[in-house]
Amino acid sequence: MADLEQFRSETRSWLEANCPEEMRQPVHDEKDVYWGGRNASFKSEAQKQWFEACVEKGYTVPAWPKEYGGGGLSAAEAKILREEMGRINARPPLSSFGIWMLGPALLKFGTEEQKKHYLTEIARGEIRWCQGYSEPGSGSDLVSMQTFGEDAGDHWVVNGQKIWTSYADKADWIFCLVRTDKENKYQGISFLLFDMESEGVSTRPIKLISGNSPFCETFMDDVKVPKDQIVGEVNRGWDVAKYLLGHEREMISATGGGDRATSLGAAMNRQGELDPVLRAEMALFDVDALAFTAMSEKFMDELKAGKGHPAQPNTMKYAGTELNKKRHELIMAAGGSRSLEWDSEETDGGKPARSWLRTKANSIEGGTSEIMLNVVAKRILELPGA
Amino acid sequence: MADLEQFRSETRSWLEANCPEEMRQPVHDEKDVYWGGRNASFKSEAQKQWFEACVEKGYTVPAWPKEYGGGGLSAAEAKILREEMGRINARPPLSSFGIWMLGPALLKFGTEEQKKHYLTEIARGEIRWCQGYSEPGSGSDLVSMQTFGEDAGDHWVVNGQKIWTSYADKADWIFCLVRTDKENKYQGISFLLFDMESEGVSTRPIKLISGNSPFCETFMDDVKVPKDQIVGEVNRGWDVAKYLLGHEREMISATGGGDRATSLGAAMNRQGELDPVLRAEMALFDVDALAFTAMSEKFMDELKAGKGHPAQPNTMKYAGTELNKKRHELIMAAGGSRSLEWDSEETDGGKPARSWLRTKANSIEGGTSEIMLNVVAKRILELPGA
Amino acid sequence: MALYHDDDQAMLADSASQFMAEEGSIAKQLRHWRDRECKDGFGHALWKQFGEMGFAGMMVAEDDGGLGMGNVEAGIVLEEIGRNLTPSPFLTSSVMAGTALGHASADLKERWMPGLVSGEQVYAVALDEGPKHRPESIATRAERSGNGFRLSGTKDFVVHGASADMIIVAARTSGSDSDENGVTLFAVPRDSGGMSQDAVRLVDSSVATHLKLDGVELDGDAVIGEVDGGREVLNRMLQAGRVGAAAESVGVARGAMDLTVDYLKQRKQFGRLIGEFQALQHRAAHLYSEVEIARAAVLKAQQLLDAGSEQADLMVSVAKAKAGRTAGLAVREGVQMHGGIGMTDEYDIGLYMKRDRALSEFMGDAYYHAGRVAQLSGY
Amino acid sequence: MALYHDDDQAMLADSASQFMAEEGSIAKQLRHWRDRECKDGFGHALWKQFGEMGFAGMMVAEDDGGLGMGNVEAGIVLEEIGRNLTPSPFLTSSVMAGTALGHASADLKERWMPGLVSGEQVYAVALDEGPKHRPESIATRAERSGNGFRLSGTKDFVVHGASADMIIVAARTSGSDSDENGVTLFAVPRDSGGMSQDAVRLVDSSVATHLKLDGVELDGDAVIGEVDGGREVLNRMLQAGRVGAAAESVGVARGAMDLTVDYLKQRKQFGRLIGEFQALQHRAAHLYSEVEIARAAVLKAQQLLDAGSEQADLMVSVAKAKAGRTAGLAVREGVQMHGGIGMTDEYDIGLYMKRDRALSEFMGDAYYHAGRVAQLSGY
Repeated sequence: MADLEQFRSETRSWLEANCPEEMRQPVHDEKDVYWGGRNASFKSEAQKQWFEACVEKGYTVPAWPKEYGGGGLSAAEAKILREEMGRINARPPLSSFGIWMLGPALLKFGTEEQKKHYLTEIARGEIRWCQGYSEPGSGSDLVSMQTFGEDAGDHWVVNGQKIWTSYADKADWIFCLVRTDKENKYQGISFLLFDMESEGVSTRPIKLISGNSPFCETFMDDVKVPKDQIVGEVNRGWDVAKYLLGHEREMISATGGGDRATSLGAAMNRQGELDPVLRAEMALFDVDALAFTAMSEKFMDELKAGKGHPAQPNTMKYAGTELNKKRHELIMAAGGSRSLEWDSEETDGGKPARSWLRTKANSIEGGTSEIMLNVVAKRILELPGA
Repeated sequence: MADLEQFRSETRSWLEANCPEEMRQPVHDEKDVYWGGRNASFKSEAQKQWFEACVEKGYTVPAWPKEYGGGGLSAAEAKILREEMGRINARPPLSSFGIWMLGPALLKFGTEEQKKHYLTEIARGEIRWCQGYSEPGSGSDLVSMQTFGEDAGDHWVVNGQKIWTSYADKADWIFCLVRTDKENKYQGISFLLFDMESEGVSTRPIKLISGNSPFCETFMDDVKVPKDQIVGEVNRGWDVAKYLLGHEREMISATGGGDRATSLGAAMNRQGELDPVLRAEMALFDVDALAFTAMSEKFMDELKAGKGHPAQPNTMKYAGTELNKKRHELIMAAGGSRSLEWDSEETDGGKPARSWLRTKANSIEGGTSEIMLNVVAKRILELPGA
Repeated sequence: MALYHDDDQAMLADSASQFMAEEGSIAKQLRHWRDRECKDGFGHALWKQFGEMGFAGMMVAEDDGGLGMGNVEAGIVLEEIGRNLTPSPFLTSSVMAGTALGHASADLKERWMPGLVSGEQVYAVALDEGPKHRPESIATRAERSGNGFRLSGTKDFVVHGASADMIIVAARTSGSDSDENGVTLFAVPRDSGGMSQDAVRLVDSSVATHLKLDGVELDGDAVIGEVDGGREVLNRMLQAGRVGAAAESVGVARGAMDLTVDYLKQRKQFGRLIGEFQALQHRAAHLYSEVEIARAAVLKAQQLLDAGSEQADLMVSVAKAKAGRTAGLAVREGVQMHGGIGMTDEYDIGLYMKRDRALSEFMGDAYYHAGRVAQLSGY
Repeated sequence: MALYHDDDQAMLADSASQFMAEEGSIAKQLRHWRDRECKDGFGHALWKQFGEMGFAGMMVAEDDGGLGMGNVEAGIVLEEIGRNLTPSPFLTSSVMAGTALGHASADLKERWMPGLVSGEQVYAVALDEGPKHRPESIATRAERSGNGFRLSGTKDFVVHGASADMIIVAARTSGSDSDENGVTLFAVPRDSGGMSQDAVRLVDSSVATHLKLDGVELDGDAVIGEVDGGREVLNRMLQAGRVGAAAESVGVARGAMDLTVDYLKQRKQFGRLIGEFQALQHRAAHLYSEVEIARAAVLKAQQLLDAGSEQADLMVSVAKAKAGRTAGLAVREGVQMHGGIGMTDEYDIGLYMKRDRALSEFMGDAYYHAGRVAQLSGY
């Protein structure tokens, strides 16, 4: 305990010295987030300074081992760092799918060589990763994927198409599920890594209803992938994918609660008196939202303690995303005609409407609500049948 | 049109002369309803007088042909009679499953002899009927019934058990679905009629959560049923049953709307100020309820005109019963602790609570909400699959 | 009156359905104009076709050159507009302004009716004065000035205001903001000095304005109906607008439902059509039930309104609330059941979601109208 | 503090679970007493066992002979009570009266604590003054009379009032009905002259009374806490009662859900277990999710209350509302999924529905508490 208190005071001093004032403000838009990668540029000197200070301490990935560019912090220390960063509203120095997704998979399934190489790149923000899971024909039914990697001796030749690859047009490398055995459904998939600049890779952004294009279609046309660019064993990529999907749901569950933690009605910027029926709907929503916040906290506490049912993240993801959609429906209702505006200055370019539309993906991406309910029915309630 | 106006004024005079003042009040409880039958007795002289006047005119079943004891009225005339009775709040002179259910089946499937015999008995309130459809193992899956009628030459020998036979302990005869062929699922069922005083028939009332026992279990132990006591052909009873089920849903849809026609919030007898959140919930409910009332009206109008999808009664039954359950939830909430009382005088013996519990059966009896949704999905939306 | 369309109405429905599917389709109209960032948010050519078809002036009395039809008939056209997401000034011009002008002087009618009937002119209404619909309270002032009036105030959510040749403005000629009396309606021509508009594109690609009246001078003959007695005409305009928006919402709900049910019959997952999954079947069947209820409620409200019934006001609010909630359910279920592609701009289902949002807000959302139902029911 | 039961609490949960399943089961208690039309609505023998187990006085301070436990621990017992529908005066006596008496004078404690701890006495609370819970307003009057007070007024929904040896009555010693100050709590012995009760059986077979105070004379030492300053103790009693009722509701929800999920695994229709039907699976999974959320909310509220946090009040209302709504969902889904037999008295699921109704109403329903959440959040 004494050690932890010392760590806290050291952390506080270090943050005081290294986190610029400008980096102690909420993230307003996409540009305030530094994603790293080959083509990255800093938005400001302060952003650069803060990133570099963190890289030096390993604080872009505080809990990863030091030898892979991490901070080597214990869980308790990492929590203190989070708390102290939260206290001063410090922005994350680096965001990336490498940190959130590939990293955890490599830590569990990667070879020592891979960890050294890829994790360090991620920690230092050198390579920006994207994810190649879904295909047009395989949404919830992920395992029906068709993208095929043909064995060509020392490499695979990959052909196919991925969809919903986040920021594929800006990413340097992709981690990608590829079928390497057409006979075996689950045990015929491999988890491959390759450079997006490889010959035969092309991307096309997908325009969403929110007007943004954070996702791409990615096409692979005779792409050569060396045999050592695989995580886990050949044809056992589904294990890696499942682990990552679980991790993703856990992450969505654990971190998605940001703005759900507060009372909607209290947080809302209202003009005039609230319609009494809308007020009642908000009150009933706030009961749900505040109760869910307690469940988030309980979930995190149980996770740390190794308690709780392993399928619980599915419940969390279901309830959390459905609530978030409803929250934004109510925000739109409270905002009235003003919140309908699509590109006005007063709405900061249609933020309420675009955010509202964005939330509709919450219950689709990372496993639909329907899939979550299936899993809860089967694995927690142990209901019979297919 | 002139004829109808004349009919209206004649009807008005006839009602004036024949419907006693006492019979022009809302039905307060079960005893205010005359069900007829061998053991029936009138609650009052007025009830008897009104019943007998109606029997004479055929107005217990105004639209049935005169030769079967009906009033022989056209649809337009029957509507006028309904309207005129409604105008003075006249009670129905006779209620019975014979009128609502067996009658329509006999009119469609019965022989001339059967019609003469049974319909006249029903119209004159001489025989009270009950319905033998469900069995303990076959709820929604009606066709899986096990009660078996063995062919013994000039009669069947029936063995088995029925459940949910309404007022079987008070009924004189039963119309009953019996399996007469074990090989054919649908085409192995016959629609039999028999006397509840037949040897081997016994009943046991089922106590419900509302504290009442309107239903029975009915046991058949080597019951002999003469061969002429069948409606429709042997092994084609499912056609009769399906027709009746459709008719039942139509009836529930069409008549169940009684107290739904009014605004809940307006109708409620409230003490003190209404809680604002409860008020909002009531307001949203009233939107649904008043909208549904419009659908009821549209449905009835379309029915009369032969328009509308034949599976529409399933929609009506689903929406109407779910709404009625919600209505009573809100009535209970508005009534607060007073409405929790189970047998106090102030609540007329726990009327709010018992009615509330009674409504829970609405979405089960006559086809569950789940079955209704299945049917709508298949027959109206034409969705694929089992 | 039977609660279904009579033969004439059924014929109208057929022709409106065919016309809108052919000429007013999403590809031809909504996407076309949206992708060109059209300043009007709709096509004038189509609006003239509305005139040729007789739709534009359908609610205008026959004496004034129209077809003298009612809210039921306008609702038929609006339901088809909703199904096809057809952008047009029909609701603000033909239904709302048309209803109000029906109560105007002969001079005003002469000035504005021909352009409406022919579809050559576009009219808008300026009622809201904040982000939520609260027409009980009107703060915009109209002071006597010479023979006429001088209008000052601001209005929001003036749909098609930027394209409008004339805007009907509700202003206060006496009393305080929330007084029942003292309201007057004005037909304000687009070029009136002192009127300025700030156009904003909305989520559904329509264009509305924030309107500013900075001492707008109007002749006395710009008054629709009676000075200080405009509340009644305003209410009629509101009722027509509300039940019209409700009819369009039912169309949006049906369009979204149809798209979705079709998708359930095509999309395969886990080796089965997703329409085979019972959970989706039940949700689709529930949605169907809600849509049928909303349709009936809207038709009932239209009939009551056309019959001049006292119950019309209550039923109009029921219809607007129910249709809005139902369309909301339809588009949410639609997007969710479409899965990932439902989030893409390429598929139409998202367009239904956007239109529903704007339409539900227009002339009062479901919360507002549920509150009105409670009030009108005495609780 | 981690948001799950610590080791001691987990042990308590085990023993409470075992005790309630064995001694407090539906067959042994609820049905037993109900079918005998017991005037108390619960069994005194079981209540003494609560005393022997240490449950009855678990919230009483160790100095006063109890276990000095908090709302988390009481909630553990209440959740098991809820799961088994065990009728007992635990919530009114141990939790509510126990909380209030903790703030009483040494004399009052000496008089009432031993009987509570041993389970030999039963206490009730008289707060509501109409069919809905509105403790902000208290009309019952207590006027100075000699050294003591004279109470007049009526109270409703006094659960276990008919069996109570002492009833805690909230009365007004000054100010007007809805004043924050001027409230005083009294410990009124059962045999007090001028107090009469009209006992009514409720839907869940418990017995409550309408209580009449017709000039009830009490000594000054019957006052719990300060004269005119009873609001704070009242609030503590309310919070304990609300979060306790919420915990019991979670138990009811779990009990109903477990029964139903079991049934889904046994009942066959159309040749399949009904638990195979996806529509029912999704509804069951949704219910599970709601129950988990309600449990977490209740535990959070209990912890905040035990820690004396300022956020406790808000979270207690969240917990009461969420638990009530969840239990309501659980019993409605339970009865519906049981089908016809769910309507019979023979099956237990209907008993859960009845208990939920009474419990949700007790100490304020979900609508009341949602309104409080809005108020406490400043809107």
